[in-house]
Amino acid sequence: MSATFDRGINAFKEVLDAPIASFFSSCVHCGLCAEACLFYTETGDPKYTPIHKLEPLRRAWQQEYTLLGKLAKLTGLAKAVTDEELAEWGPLVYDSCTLCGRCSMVCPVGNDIAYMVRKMREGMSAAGHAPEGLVTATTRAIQSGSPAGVKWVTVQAQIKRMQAEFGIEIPVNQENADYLVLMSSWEILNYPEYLGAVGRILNQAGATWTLAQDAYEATNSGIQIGASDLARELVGRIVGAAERLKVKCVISPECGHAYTAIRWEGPNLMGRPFGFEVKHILEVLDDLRRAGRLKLKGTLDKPLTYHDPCQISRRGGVYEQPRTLLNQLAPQFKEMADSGVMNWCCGGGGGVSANERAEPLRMTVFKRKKAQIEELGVKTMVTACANCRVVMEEALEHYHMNVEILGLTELVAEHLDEEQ
Amino acid sequence: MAIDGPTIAEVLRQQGISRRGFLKFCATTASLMALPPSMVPAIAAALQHARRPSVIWLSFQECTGCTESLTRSHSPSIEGLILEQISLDYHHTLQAASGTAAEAAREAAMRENAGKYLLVVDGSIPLGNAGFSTIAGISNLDMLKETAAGAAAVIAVGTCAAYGGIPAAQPNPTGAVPVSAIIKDKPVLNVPGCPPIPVVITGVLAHFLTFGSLPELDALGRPKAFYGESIHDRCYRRPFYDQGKFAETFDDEGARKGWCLFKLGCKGPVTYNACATTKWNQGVSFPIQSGHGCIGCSEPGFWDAGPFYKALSMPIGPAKAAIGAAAVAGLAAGAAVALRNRSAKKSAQAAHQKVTIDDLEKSK
Amino acid sequence: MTALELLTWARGTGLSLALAICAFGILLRLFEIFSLGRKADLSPPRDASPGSGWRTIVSRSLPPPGLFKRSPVTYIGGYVFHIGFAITLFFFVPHIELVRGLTGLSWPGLPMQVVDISAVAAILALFAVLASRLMNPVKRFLSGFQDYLAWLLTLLPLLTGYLAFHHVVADYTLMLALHVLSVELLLVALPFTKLFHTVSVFVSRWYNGDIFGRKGVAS
Amino acid sequence: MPSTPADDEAWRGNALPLLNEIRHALDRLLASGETTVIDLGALPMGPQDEAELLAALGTGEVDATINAGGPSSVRETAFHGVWLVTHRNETGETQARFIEVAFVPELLMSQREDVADSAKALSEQLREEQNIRK
Repeated sequence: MSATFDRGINAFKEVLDAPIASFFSSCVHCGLCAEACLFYTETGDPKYTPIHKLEPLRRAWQQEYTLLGKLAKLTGLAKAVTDEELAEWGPLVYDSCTLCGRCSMVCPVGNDIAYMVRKMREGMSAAGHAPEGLVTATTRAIQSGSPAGVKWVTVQAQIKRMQAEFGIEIPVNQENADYLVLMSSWEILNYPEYLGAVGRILNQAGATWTLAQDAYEATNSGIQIGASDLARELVGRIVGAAERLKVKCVISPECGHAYTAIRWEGPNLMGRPFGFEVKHILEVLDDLRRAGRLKLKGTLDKPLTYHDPCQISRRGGVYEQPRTLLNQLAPQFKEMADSGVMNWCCGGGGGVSANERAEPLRMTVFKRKKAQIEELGVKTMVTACANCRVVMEEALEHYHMNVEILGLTELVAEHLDEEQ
Repeated sequence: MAIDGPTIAEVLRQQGISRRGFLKFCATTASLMALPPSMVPAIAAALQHARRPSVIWLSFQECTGCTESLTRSHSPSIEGLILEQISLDYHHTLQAASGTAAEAAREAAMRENAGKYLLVVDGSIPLGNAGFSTIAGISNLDMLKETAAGAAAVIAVGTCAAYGGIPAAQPNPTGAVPVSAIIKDKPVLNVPGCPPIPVVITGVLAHFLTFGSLPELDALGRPKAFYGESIHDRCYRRPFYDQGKFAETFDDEGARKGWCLFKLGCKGPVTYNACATTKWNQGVSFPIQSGHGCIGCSEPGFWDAGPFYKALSMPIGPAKAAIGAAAVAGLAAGAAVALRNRSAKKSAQAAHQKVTIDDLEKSK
Repeated sequence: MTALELLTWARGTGLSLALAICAFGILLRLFEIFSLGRKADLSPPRDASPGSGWRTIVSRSLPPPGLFKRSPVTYIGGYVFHIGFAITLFFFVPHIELVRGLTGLSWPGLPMQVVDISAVAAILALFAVLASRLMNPVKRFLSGFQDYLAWLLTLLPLLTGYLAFHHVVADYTLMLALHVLSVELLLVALPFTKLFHTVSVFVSRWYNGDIFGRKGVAS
Repeated sequence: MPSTPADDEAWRGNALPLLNEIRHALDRLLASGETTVIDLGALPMGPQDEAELLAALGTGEVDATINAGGPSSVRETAFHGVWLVTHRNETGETQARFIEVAFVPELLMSQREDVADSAKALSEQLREEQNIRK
């Protein structure tokens, strides 16, 4: 088998639903979504207008599911969607949209454009128009368990390192634990401190937790590329492990799309509600804090700001928790002009960071974040998404900016009052 | 019948009327013709040369209301004076002669004043069947054509003669048509109204009498001086319309306070006539002043233009029934489209082939 | 055909036809939309959320932070047009009478001067947004025949209504007839063009608010 | 004048603009001697309008009656130069009403033709008398 145009169109027909039909019916081409999209604001190119990225999907809807559109197609007044057209739209759908959903927040008629781009990618990938980088990442994720090809041996090495560094026990495949801890490939490779931090925090809180040998990777390339069948397989591994180990809660790591994949898409991909909870690590930290099980001391007394990862704040609803923690830990914490649910994306979400073709564009649109950082004049930025962190560190390097980025969980772990 | 007799000024003078009396006559005539007072010298000059015209009045499918209106015009008066100045040679309601003698009078007037007499018509003309309306065995159509042939001009008095009127209302059983539908080679002046304001009738006659020609007409053949503005524009209740104060019923507070009658169906905004200024019964009042909305009786098609008591902006067709029927059709068509959409989506889902990592690229 | 006869047709047969097509079209379009269905979301929603579908139906009428400054013409033009149009449509006494004639419902109107100003404001706003559509690179890029058609179909009733009210260009009867006919054109086109957003906006805003709301975000 | 219960302003909405027009006419009369005639029958008058107008104008020094084709009254209002001219027919019915802004209303003056007639008539009369005396 292989990707074909017909499979793509068939996927369009499958994903088109009442919300999308109402969104397309409502659009009046006011252009406001462009003003909310950093791919337009940073390039000035109208082709990056979010609603325009959906044009083939809109035409497919009109011609398949509306009477007038069907008549127009039958009478030759409207031309059918072609494979060439889908190919042309590939870069718009994959390179210039991070599924950040900022456009969905501003559209005056209420169109959830990110919702539609996510659905459109189902057809784009089925028709073989997903970018090379994402195809590679997805293939690796299915084959090896990680989009970066990280294998369990690597995780084991990091477990040993963390156990040695912090003198903690890191349980693996433990049944009946409170929490199943997951990681993203970035954390395993670049920020293994996350594992140590989570371990120390959960230990201090007296919670039981575990890693799972067959489900350590939280990210889900299937969602980014827009292939629900593959996304289901990936999320199924986590669900299988959580159910086998009978954990109460699965902790999504500091990764935006992982959270969306497990928390919001997971049950829908599996076709059933889960018997366990899914929480982002920030939610867990906040739960522990409220329960008085998170004891902190000292502060990081320098000017810093918080970068909201789109999938965690705007698309995930976790925006108050990091602020509560930062207000406690960082007396000089300052908000960026657009923060919380109206934050600007790092430019690398939604699979864009895995797509080498998009790299120059990703660097261009980082100018927005750059301006936000410069406006505040801070040299430290905290975030809660390893992907944002990698993308921004690369871009900061590119722009020769001397700004450090910290993971919020590590920051919390560094201020644990471990004497108590 | 003396078309070549003395001028009107001479007649008045012979009657012992002074120049001062003549000027008074001119001033009242100007007012009657709805001309500005500055026109008085021109009227005076014209009347020096104007001669009594011969008038033939034909009544077809009508109710005699127009004649009633004219004769009820407070004679003796300026209208009376005007009528004294014309030679009404044929009017089968008013004339003493009847039968053959009456027709002989008409024929004589036509012969003696060929090309100079004025033809006044009230009532519409049935084209359906000549027998629907005849006078002296002559069909209305034939009599109109015959009499109009030698006329200087034709004045269609009343909405029936001007636009067909009530006889032409749907389904128009007699095939009634207005004068203008038949007479194409003569100037036809319309004085619509059901009935027309009497002074408007005499005003038009006065104009012809004074200047020997017809006044300036609008696109519907009406003299602009009387029909140039809508009732609504000249209505003393207009400020209430602008303020949004309306009578809701004929006996509510608003009605007592004399508020606008728009909501009670007043057709003043689309009716062009002089009622609001000239008024009726010697300038005493007009329908709106008496508390009833204008029914638009001087407009073509007023009889089929919707109920008198429905506001002008209200729908007059079977809108509710149409919406109801359309809703049923919409539900049916919608259900059909919905079924079709659902099955299309279902078959797309059935046609779904599971995507594997080997399906992410097209085969080379 | 005289102006009054045209008006009579427009108020009678014309209006009935237009309303029927409009009602038929709206139902058809709603069926088209809803028949595509929506899978039940199996992910557990947040217990307490500041957002919801109903909330977004209202809240999307306000500009989100920062956007007003980026696109003032769109917002000011949009507000002035929609509010001016709504006042003209719903508070001009003859229009209320029309609704009363159809539904029996009525409410107090506003003085004509207020309606007049609203109509002028709405017309000017329409021209402002047209200028913006022609000059703003994004809008010009996005716009096609349908966008300009919707603009024209919206302008005509306002313009003819204004001209009729002020007795200019043609006599009141003819202008009123043209006004009613232009409204009928608008009604016929409404379900099948972008004008359908007048109906679907409530649906799309609700979905948006619902999607965000279950995740704990007020959108 | 029909009596109406209303005392709202719109019932006499036309009196004020008319008074303004009369004021401008007086200015023109003073400046250039131009006279102005306003036909009250050509104005949309509310039930109270005319009474209101007449009350505002008041009664002046001159009240003349012309007997020509029925009695016409020519009355100066309280404002000099503003005349109310009412034409009636032989039976006393009002035929037309004018406001005339002039030093003397046209109709009050003897007309040249009538004067000529009168001169002729007087000469005639004198001749006859002389003949009688002879």
